[in-house]
Amino acid sequence: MSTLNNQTEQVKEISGVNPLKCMKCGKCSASCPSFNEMDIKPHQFVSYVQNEDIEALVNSKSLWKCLSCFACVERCPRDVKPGKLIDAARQIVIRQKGQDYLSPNEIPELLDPEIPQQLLVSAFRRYRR
Amino acid sequence: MQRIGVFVCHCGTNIAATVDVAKVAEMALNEQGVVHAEDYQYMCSEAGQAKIQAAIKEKNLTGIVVCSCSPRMHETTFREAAERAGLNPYMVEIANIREHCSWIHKDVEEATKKAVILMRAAVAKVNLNAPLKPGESRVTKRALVIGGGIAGIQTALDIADAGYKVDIVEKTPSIGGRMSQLDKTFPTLDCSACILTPKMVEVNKHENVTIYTYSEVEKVSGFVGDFTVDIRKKARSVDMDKCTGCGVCQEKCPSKKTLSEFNRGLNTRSAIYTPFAQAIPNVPVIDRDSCMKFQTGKCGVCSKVCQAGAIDYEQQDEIITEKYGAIVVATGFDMIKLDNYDEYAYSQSPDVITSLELERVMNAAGPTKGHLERLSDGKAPKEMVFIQCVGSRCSDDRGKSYCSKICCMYTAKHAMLIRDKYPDVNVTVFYIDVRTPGKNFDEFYRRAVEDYGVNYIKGQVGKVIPQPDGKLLVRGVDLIDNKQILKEADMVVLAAAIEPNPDVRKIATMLTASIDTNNFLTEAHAKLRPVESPTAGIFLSGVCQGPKDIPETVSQAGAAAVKAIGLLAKDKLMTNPCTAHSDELMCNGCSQCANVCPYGAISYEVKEINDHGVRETRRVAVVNNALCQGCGACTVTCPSGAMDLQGFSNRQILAEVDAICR
Amino acid sequence: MSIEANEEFKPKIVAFCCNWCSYAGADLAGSSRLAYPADVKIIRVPCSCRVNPMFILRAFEKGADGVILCGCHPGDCHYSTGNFYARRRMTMLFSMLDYMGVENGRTRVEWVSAAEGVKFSTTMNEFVQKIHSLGKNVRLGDLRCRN
Amino acid sequence: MQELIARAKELLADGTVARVLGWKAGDLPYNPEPAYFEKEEDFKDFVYNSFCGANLSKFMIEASKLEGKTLVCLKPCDTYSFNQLLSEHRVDRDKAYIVGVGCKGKLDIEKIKKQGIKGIKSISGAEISDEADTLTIDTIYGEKTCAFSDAMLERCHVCKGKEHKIYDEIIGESKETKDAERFAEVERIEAMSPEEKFAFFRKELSKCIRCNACRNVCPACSCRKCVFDSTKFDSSQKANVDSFEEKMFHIIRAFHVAGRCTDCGECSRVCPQGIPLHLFNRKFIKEIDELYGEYQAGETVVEKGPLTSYTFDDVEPGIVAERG
Repeated sequence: MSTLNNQTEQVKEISGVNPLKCMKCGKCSASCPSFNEMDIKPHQFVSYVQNEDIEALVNSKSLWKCLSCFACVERCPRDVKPGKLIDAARQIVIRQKGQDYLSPNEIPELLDPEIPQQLLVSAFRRYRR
Repeated sequence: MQRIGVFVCHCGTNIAATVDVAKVAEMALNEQGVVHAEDYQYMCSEAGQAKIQAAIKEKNLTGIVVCSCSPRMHETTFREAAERAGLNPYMVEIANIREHCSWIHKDVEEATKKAVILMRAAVAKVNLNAPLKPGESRVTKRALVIGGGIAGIQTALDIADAGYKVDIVEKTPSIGGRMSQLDKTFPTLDCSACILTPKMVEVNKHENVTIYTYSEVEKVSGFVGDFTVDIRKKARSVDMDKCTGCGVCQEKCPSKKTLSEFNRGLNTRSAIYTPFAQAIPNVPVIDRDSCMKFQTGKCGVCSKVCQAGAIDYEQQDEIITEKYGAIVVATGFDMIKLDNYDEYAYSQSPDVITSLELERVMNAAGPTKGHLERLSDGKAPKEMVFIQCVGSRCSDDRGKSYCSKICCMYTAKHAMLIRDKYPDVNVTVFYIDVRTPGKNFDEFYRRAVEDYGVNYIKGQVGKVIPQPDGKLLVRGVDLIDNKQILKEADMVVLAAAIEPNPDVRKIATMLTASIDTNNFLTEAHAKLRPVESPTAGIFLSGVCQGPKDIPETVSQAGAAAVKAIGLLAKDKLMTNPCTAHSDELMCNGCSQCANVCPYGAISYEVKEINDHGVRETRRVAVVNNALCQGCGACTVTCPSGAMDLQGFSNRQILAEVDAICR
Repeated sequence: MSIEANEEFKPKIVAFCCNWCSYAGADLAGSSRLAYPADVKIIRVPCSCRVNPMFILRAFEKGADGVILCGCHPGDCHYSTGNFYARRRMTMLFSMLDYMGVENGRTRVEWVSAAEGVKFSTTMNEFVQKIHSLGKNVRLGDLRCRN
Repeated sequence: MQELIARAKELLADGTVARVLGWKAGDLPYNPEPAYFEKEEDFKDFVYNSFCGANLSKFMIEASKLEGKTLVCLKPCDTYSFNQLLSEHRVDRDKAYIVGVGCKGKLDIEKIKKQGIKGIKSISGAEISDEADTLTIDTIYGEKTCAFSDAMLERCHVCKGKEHKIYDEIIGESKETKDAERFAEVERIEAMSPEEKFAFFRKELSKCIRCNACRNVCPACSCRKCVFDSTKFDSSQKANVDSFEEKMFHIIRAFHVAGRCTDCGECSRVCPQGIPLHLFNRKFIKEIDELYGEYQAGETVVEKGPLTSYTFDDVEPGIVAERG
């Protein structure tokens, strides 16, 4: 299995999402509060995973613009949940950097008043296992 | 000792490509009782059947095994062929070596081995088969239609026109159903009432049709050709014979605060009411839950004003018991509840409405007398947004997994009608796909876009946010432009998914008709028997079987009627001879079998039994072969093994088990 | 898959399928070409409630390695209530087999509708795999040896 | 016992009943056997003591076919069986005059013998009227004693209660003798590994000689013709002929009485090989209680038992595998 493929599989596995279930309705993008900040829109995330282009996702701005508000997860009618895919792509980046864990000690200096509280909570949920 | 013939079908290459058919035939000759075996290209063909018949005659066969496709496909074919050659049709067994073997296995050796085992099991069974003779049962020449919407009306009319009696049972006070709530119909835009009302009148007048409105089916027993149904005619509190339908009672009724079901709760009605002006019968009912007379004992205005003296507060529910030969289910649909869709603000703003509510708003007899206006402040809207697929095509538990089928077309209709009547209103439709298969359907949709300037946006709405100024902020996405859209709308219309009438599960259980996970009734065959339930004598008409529009409903209603007529036209029916049979020498009379019989087919008789010369009077089970459908529940419950199922006897099944495990 | 790895063992598996749902589901699996191992042999019964626990015991006694019973989903029985009785009976039988130390993975009940060809096929694949993991059935054939 | 005899004679004399179904003394002091008494003089052999374990309900199937009423002596636990037979229309209530006889626990001679007490000549303390906690046994080797409860049948240790569930009149006092958990043994087996379970049952079942005593005594096994004697399942003939029957007899028998077995314990009492057959039935009772709600067969006359009824939300058979 190629690295590319491997990454796709990883995203699918981490997120538990089957991107083939997507019916391309766009409700995720319609729900997304960060839509305008994103270069790859939430609904496109799904097709990027379908097309196995994780590299582009990993290098996208969107990855870090997602607030993890989970509006898309909540509203997706097909159980595809782009928010989870984004989260999974982040996880891949973190893993590539060899940092599977985020330590609470690192938080204060990373803290930026612009960062929404929810992102922190979400990041913690993900990386503090 | 049986003389068995085994016939192995190639089914072209369907079987022969994976199973060594000649080998199967050759191996068959080693089996007990087998005196003839051959293979042929198409056993079900004329020539194939002729081979079977020739062998039966020449070799004096007493039983045959056909190794072919599923018995669900050709069991009847081969049984009939055997019967024409003078062999009892129940001496035929099928070994399914296509669906259960050649089609799912690739390895020829493995598939052949399995086919041989399946053949052996069938031979083992047929060795124990006994000729069975179907019984006869009579057919009651009367049909019951459950549901008085367009589907039920059409079915009833068609059956009645063919000369058979039909009863319609309708739960609400009037027939007419959903169609009576619609304003205009696609793709011709003719008014719904204009085409429906004449049919309602026709069915009401028809000498062969009896209509029970405000009534429900309470109990069903019996079987195809001979159902017995209890119908509960709920107390109307109005004497149907005396009432002239003048309407004064409704006018004078002081209790006018109940939400109108017909207008989808958008306005109110009196406690004594007919759902709508063209109701049939044009006789009101008293809704006892909201009537002051019934709730407090004080009032009685309707009785005072009724010139005809038709008001009867003492009226009781009435149970009508009637026999029917066929039952057609036409229970229709409702919109799903939108409680789980907070993001569309349906419960927060009166200006977010469903499409069916919009039908009432647009209808001249509706709550706004047909004026398009916001229900919150009565103002004329300038911006309207339609959201498609609300609750349809959902794989989560908030909505329905299926496409509701009618929404694309009615939304195009709504959009077109609004743009036509109010050209200054902007109409935007958020859609996922626009699905318009149907005669003149896509043309209709294109007209909405091209001639009427309806703005179709490929994308969904994520949230509708009611603003302090009463506007609705719609946040959607345009997937083509890849832009998020923020739009202020005055009204939002939701194309909510449709679902089968919630009562249908109860009805299906009474009818022992199968139902799928979405509560749609299951058809006997998805393609070839789409209007019949797998339960004999039960037919399906309209949306109870699956989402469909009016033309489709009407054609299915006609088809269901034809099937029912075909049944009613018969004087006698052959009954399934594979029924349970109790050996009275062994029966304990313990009643366990009757406890599990779903058809009440088992009764007990106290009779004299001669057990090899010993006479004894005792209680034994007796199976009514006309009622027994052959499920076999009793056979397993019976502790002594006195109860056995013909065609699927204990010994036959054990022989199959032994043959497979050999 | 372990099925290829273990070529020696060809389990005998009996599947009782009700005529209305599961047998039709098996037909659908067939017409959809959804493969499952040839070890599975189907016996058609009118309803899951026709299956006497004696049939299952007999299969084991005659050398079956696994027995599976498939019927309509509860509530969808063609005979309206048959599978409810089957469900209780099989629960009792399975619990007794478990109680007697016979591996409880050798028996299974699955509700498969006429539309669930995929489910039929995956169920059979899973079941065959399970039987492979349990190996040959010796216990039920050997419950009362007289030595 | 004298009161019982007196009353029985009275009912016979006034024609209320045509016969009395009770126990008569056997050839040993501890083996009374079921018997009919029709005439006054028959009663010289009548006995009712703590060795009268036999459940007379089943005899009422045949007695129901006889002319006139039969007086039947039923202990509290026997009345469950009678009710169950009534539910199944096997006995005729109108043909029975039920005398609920007192019971303070029934004795198992095997348990006495296991204590090394041999050569028994007579046993005192086993009379119903006795309040003795100890049995005094006169043997050819002299007098021996044994605690009453140590000699009780297994079923009496898990006594269902001293109440008669159906009767026309009650003669004598009853005592609840329960001093153990009904399902303790079943739970002990459940806790074993599959290998241990299998070894346990194989050992027990291997003792079976297919004498059919369990079947013949069981009030639930009252079929006119047993499936094991019928050709309909290819399971006829006696032991050894058909291996199917051989191996599966006890499982199938337990299944046949599941939901109908009142746990009267007669199967284990009569088994000459001492196989604890009640452990099969009690397993089913435990499962039914746990999965479908508490149910005691024979508590009352009912139409449907747990295996001839259902609820929509019943557990799936997979529960057995899931709970491991």
